[in-house]
Amino acid sequence: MITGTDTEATLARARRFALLGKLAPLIFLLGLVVIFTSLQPRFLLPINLFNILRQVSIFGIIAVGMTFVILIRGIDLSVGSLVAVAGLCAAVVAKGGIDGSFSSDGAGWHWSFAALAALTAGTVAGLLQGMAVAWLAVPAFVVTLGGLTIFRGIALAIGNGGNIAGFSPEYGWWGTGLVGPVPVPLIVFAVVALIGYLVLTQTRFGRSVYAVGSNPEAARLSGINVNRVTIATYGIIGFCAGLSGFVLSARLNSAEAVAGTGYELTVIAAVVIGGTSLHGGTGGVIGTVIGAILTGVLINGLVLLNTPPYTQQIMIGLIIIAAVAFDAFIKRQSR
Amino acid sequence: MITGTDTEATLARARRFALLGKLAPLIFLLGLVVIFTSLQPRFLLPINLFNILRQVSIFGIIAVGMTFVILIRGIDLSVGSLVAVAGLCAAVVAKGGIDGSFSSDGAGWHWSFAALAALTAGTVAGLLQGMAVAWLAVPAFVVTLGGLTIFRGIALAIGNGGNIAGFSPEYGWWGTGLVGPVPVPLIVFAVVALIGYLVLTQTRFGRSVYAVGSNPEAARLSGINVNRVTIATYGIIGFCAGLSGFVLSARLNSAEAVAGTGYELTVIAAVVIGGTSLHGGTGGVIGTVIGAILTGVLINGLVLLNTPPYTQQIMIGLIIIAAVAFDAFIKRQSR
Amino acid sequence: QSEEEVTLLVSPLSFAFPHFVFMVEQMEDEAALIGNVNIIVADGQLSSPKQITDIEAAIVQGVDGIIVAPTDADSLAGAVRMAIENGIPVVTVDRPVNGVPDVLANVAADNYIGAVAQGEQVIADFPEGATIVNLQGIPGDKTANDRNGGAHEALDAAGDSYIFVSEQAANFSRDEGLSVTENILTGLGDAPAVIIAANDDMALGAVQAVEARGLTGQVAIYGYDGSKDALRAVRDGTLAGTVDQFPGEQGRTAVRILVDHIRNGTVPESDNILLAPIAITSANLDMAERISLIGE
Amino acid sequence: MLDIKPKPAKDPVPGRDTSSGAIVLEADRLTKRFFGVTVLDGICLSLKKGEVRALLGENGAGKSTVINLLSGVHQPDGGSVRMDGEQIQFLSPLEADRAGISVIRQELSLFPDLSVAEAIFAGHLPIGRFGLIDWRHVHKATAEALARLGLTIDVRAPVASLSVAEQQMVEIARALTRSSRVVIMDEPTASLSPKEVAHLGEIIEQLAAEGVAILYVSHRLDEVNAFCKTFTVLRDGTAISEGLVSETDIPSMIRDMAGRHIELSRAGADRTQGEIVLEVDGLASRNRGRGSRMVKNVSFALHASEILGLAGIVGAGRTETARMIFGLDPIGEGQVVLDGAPFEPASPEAAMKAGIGYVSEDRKDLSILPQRSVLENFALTQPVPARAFGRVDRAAEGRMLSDYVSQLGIKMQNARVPIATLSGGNQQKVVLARWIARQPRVLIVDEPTRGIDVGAKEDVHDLIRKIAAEGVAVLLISSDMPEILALADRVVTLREGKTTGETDTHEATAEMLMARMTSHD
Ligand SMILES: Nc1ncnc2c1ncn2[C@@H]1O[C@H](COP(=O)(O)OP(=O)(O)OP(=O)(O)O)[C@@H](O)[C@H]1O
Ligand SMILES: Nc1ncnc2c1ncn2[C@@H]1O[C@H](COP(=O)(O)OP(=O)(O)OP(=O)(O)O)[C@@H](O)[C@H]1O
Ligand SMILES: [Mg+2]
Ligand SMILES: [Mg+2]
Repeated sequence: MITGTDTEATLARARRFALLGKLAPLIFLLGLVVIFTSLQPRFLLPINLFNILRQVSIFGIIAVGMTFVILIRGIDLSVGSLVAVAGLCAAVVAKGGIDGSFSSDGAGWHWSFAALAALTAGTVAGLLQGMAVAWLAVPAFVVTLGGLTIFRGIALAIGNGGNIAGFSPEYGWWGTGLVGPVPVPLIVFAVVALIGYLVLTQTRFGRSVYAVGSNPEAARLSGINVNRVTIATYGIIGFCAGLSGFVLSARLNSAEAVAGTGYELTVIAAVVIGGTSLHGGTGGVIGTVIGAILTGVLINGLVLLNTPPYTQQIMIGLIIIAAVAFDAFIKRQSR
Repeated sequence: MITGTDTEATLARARRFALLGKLAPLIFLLGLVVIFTSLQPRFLLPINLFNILRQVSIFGIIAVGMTFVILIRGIDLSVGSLVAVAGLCAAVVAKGGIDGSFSSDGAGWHWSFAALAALTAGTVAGLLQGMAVAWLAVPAFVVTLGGLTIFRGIALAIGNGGNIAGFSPEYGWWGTGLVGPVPVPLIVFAVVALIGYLVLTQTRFGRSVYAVGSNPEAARLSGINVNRVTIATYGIIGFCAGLSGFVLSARLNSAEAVAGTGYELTVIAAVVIGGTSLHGGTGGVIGTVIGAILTGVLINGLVLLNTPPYTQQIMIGLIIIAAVAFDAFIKRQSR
Repeated sequence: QSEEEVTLLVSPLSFAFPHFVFMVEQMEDEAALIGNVNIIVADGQLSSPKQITDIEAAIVQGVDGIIVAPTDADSLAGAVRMAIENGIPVVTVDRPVNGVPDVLANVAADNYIGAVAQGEQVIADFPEGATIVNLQGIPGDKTANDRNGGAHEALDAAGDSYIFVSEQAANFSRDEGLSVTENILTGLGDAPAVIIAANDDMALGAVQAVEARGLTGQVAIYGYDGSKDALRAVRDGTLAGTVDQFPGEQGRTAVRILVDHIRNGTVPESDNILLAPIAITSANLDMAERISLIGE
Repeated sequence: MLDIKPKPAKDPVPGRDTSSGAIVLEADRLTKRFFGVTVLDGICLSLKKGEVRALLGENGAGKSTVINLLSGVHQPDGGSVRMDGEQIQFLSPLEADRAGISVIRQELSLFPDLSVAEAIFAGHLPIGRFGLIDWRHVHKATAEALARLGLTIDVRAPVASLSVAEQQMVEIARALTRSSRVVIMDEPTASLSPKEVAHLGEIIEQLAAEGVAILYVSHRLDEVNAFCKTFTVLRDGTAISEGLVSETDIPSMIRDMAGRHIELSRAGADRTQGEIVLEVDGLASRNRGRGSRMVKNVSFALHASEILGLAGIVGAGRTETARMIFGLDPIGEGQVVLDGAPFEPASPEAAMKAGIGYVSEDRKDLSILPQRSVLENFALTQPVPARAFGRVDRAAEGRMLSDYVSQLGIKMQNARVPIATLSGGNQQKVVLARWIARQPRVLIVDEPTRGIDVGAKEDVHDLIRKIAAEGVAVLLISSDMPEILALADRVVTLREGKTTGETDTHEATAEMLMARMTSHD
């Protein structure tokens, strides 16, 4: 309660502190950039920065969706497998069938149909998982752990274990094209992040996401349809995974059944590093973008510094823990 | 409240329902056994049952520890990597050094020192992670995700990407020996499960585990040292992972750097299938044992039925979701 | 002969397979032999995007040459092309990348051909036909697919008397090789005559399962890779055979070609140097690359 | 203290409300069972336009359950709900909400991470241009609603930073912004002090005048007398009586609720005050990031065998003072002296070792382990020593618990059921018992009878007097003025984090204390 003795100054100070709490991931990111640059000046070359951002885009797109899911206290472990399924669906459409079984002279469809197939596959799979979470009352961890296995199995079945490669240049543009100096995947990521940000902060649905994550029972009692919000949220991450699968297949010029393996953990790490709480209710897309970039910078920087492979794994683990510990520390101080 | 109209009969009915809720995983398991047996009568051969139980033991030992961790609302994703580190530590001791760098004529140490090395490695790693969770206030998901990467890196570094193989028969006994018809790993699992059960249900520490998981703030206000309980719990799962790593290396007669990959998800699935809630505070070791066996039966049964690998993945995912959905359904009904 | 310093990026598809660990060790050894050659290694972690990331970073770093064992023949084309466009010569090992004709050379011992050799060894050992259990690698993994395909090609062509009674994935791990084999043996009732595995670890797991069932000597088990453990097992008779595709030689050749090109502009006579993988049994054990490492 | 005016009887037919309004909401023979146990048995209840009806009953009588049935949280096992004469079934709170019923729940159900404004508008955020949220309106309307309640909180502050009482006010404000036809309040004043209660009274009057039907649940019968026109009493899941408030009196309401006669405000037992045990001198909380410090200068001394009341309005800093003494929050300035030696506990564990106990005001979030059994909840403070190997002594715990069950009249099926299935008041009794059983030397009780019915309140008071007589020093924090006056030997008043006076209770009057709690000098 603000009593009479509180001046505007103390309030302003409180706000500044809260801001600092939000900035923690950014500060950590900048620190990392400074260290890497001082050890290897080439790190800051524009080509390297664009490399990093292009690499980040693929899982960054999913991380935006994961932000929604984690905000409602959910989790999605199936995204990696979904990336593979979506990529293969797109590939099948683009090639007019599974390689070999159809004519291989490229009697396929336009890339837009391929993209649509990927997005549909992702969204439908996401919605199905959302329904299982909402209606069967199975914890999201279990549903999407099942999904991880199921969708990988489906991806393997579609591609018969292999990959489908060789798309039209227009298709490939989505993964390798440039607009000016800016890679196309980065633009896709930026658009997805912007939409995600607006939805979360400015719409009723977005605020319901926060309410459900903050206190699901209270949300129910306030007349929020918790099940619908839950299902929609998993639909969103499914859509994002589908989009990411399409862009990845375009970038690789190949849709692999093993694509996206392990993405779930990278993506969740990015979201959490960005300050979104696994307990739901706090966080947002801006943090996630920073978290995703931080993850990308880390991987790129360690390679540039010639860190031996095993050491790299150890360092990545330690730095991720340090990033989140730093965030937690700053937040505690600024409370 | 008991009003005059309630008879002893309705009360008894209520109790029966509550019991049914506890039995749901067991019922599901029995259903699965019946189906597999009807499709492939060899399923029920004693040798097959012992096969299943021997296979289950390795990750079942960890699942007991995971029960503690999940009961306090934690999670441990690092167990798979810890299994590898522990196995390699044991192997290094048993061989008296890393293969090649030391004399290969077996100037190693007694198996008991090897076992001690594995247990120590696991426990220390677990305690360290517990401290990060408790003191740095980093979410367990992040700490152990970091651990997953860090410990795998360490395992690869110890084994230089490969394995260390060939132990004494006494060492090997822990993985392949029999006491009567009963495999030794199964006995180890049974002992671990029994101790886990007694600790959770009969001791003050066990009660604290439930209290911390049910409401950490209330536990703290009642004088429970929440940090200490947290750290101890991660120490316990580390110990279990170390033990499992030792037994696995004995069973394979080889400690591999890639051992235990993906165990974390199998183990968590077993615990959750067994009815322990990811929100902490409810569940226990009996359920976990059933959940672990269910997982083992599933994998074994599908192989016995000669299900194609891709289909197998899809089926495993679906059945795990179904098992937890069944549990949730029964629990809702019995309310 | 110029002695300018040369830095190479080596990017194997995974550092968790002894096959590639050995290959890289041999490369480092060769580099030391040549002199003034630095080798940087990056772990592909079985992921195409990760490997692309590593190659892109190496381009930024300005390495002199790249040796890559691609996770996938199609996916890495873009990154390899980019390297070449930036004037960095690339040699592929283990398998080629598709659609980039400017690659300096491909030094490989084809997994598919190696698996054909594995299958043919089975046919040679069991001319009357056999019941076969097939332990596959990680589903969807390129190596696993090739090895599975090659074995099938040889054995399927050999007639109806070669019957695959069970095919299961055991993910290249000894742990799963053991437990999956246990399960299969129970399910089959009659023990199979042959177990083929897509790597040595799974084969060694199968050996243990067979031993535990008291079937030692009744089931012939074939691995793949020619690892130290496998060669010992072949020597001891517990393993019927394995396949050597000479990772060390591949690695050494790749380093030689690349360094030669960077220092002297030499272009190799052929841009596709294929080593023929061979099946190793107790009869030709001395032909295995790692035979000197197994001791007595 | 409330100004309670007796209402003129204007209704000739006893027990029937004949005010002109039409019946808005009606419960017809509602029956509800949990685990096969009948909790409600054929309850009938009606609410007319502009009517304010009190729903009374002991803890566990079924009041909250009636509300849950009327608002779609639970489905009845028998009977029906009618709205405007038409039978209606609310399958979810959403449907009830749409039909114009808003509920202030007994247990706080707010959104800790959201801002005050958002928490108030959750689920009903107004949409402006482009389908985006109209934040200006949200903040303005929130400020207005809070002002109506006499509250000045930063509408952008996160709910988690508010005290329990402030959160309670936010809950009330939430119901007010809805312009509902029916407002149901389940113990809205349980943690409010007289000032806020008076505000609420005005608002209820206003709403009723606007034609809103109100169902009001409270254990504070003076409020019922002041705010309500009609009443219904529940006992053991059945409606035992109903009628006009003006035609009954508090003792007979109590008799209906309890089914027996209860003597109120028995005189305090004779105690001889002992040595000073705990002394607080110039205590101030640490200045943290947001806002200014809440406790600025608090001093008092607490003797053995004494009950010291700590009075103050919402946000005065009583809870924070207790938290510092108990090692939950760091001490900023000043000191706590225990047995003559400076004392700064690092944790509740340390405070407990020194013989201090603390019953929190926040039952749901800080006291109970919801899924665990009553026995485990009771034994949480480890009142019984462990046996060898740290084994718990369940038998001894069970015996100890059953003593308190009979002393405090705790209603439950057995000690193995999860505590969350007990009614709010009974949960509170278990929590109290947990601390008393530890036999601390200093016991801080923060709103100890929050949500406890009249009869049980007397039992709790007796128990507190009894332990004080046994030598325990009790620090009583309560917003319930009659409780302080009835129980405490001395009263210390706080305002805005500062001690503003100290008096013997014999010499204190409610007016005088209120003045010290509120006036700016
Ligand atoms: N979800 C539930 N499961 C089982 N029993 C329940 C549940 N909710 C309420 N009960 C039981 O129903 C009875 C009535 O509880 P209710 O909460 O309606 O009482 P109340 O009159 O509101 O009491 P109080 O004044 O303490 O709030 C109690 O005996 C309680 O134990
Ligand atoms: N964690 C916190 N962060 C910021 N402010 C807080 C926090 N906890 C409490 N406050 C503020 O401290 C003030 C004092 O709260 P406290 O709970 O001590 O008051 P109280 O006298 O016990 O009154 P109440 O009846 O509200 O419990 C309140 O204005 C509250 O907003
Ligand atoms: Mg109630
Ligand atoms: Mg208070």
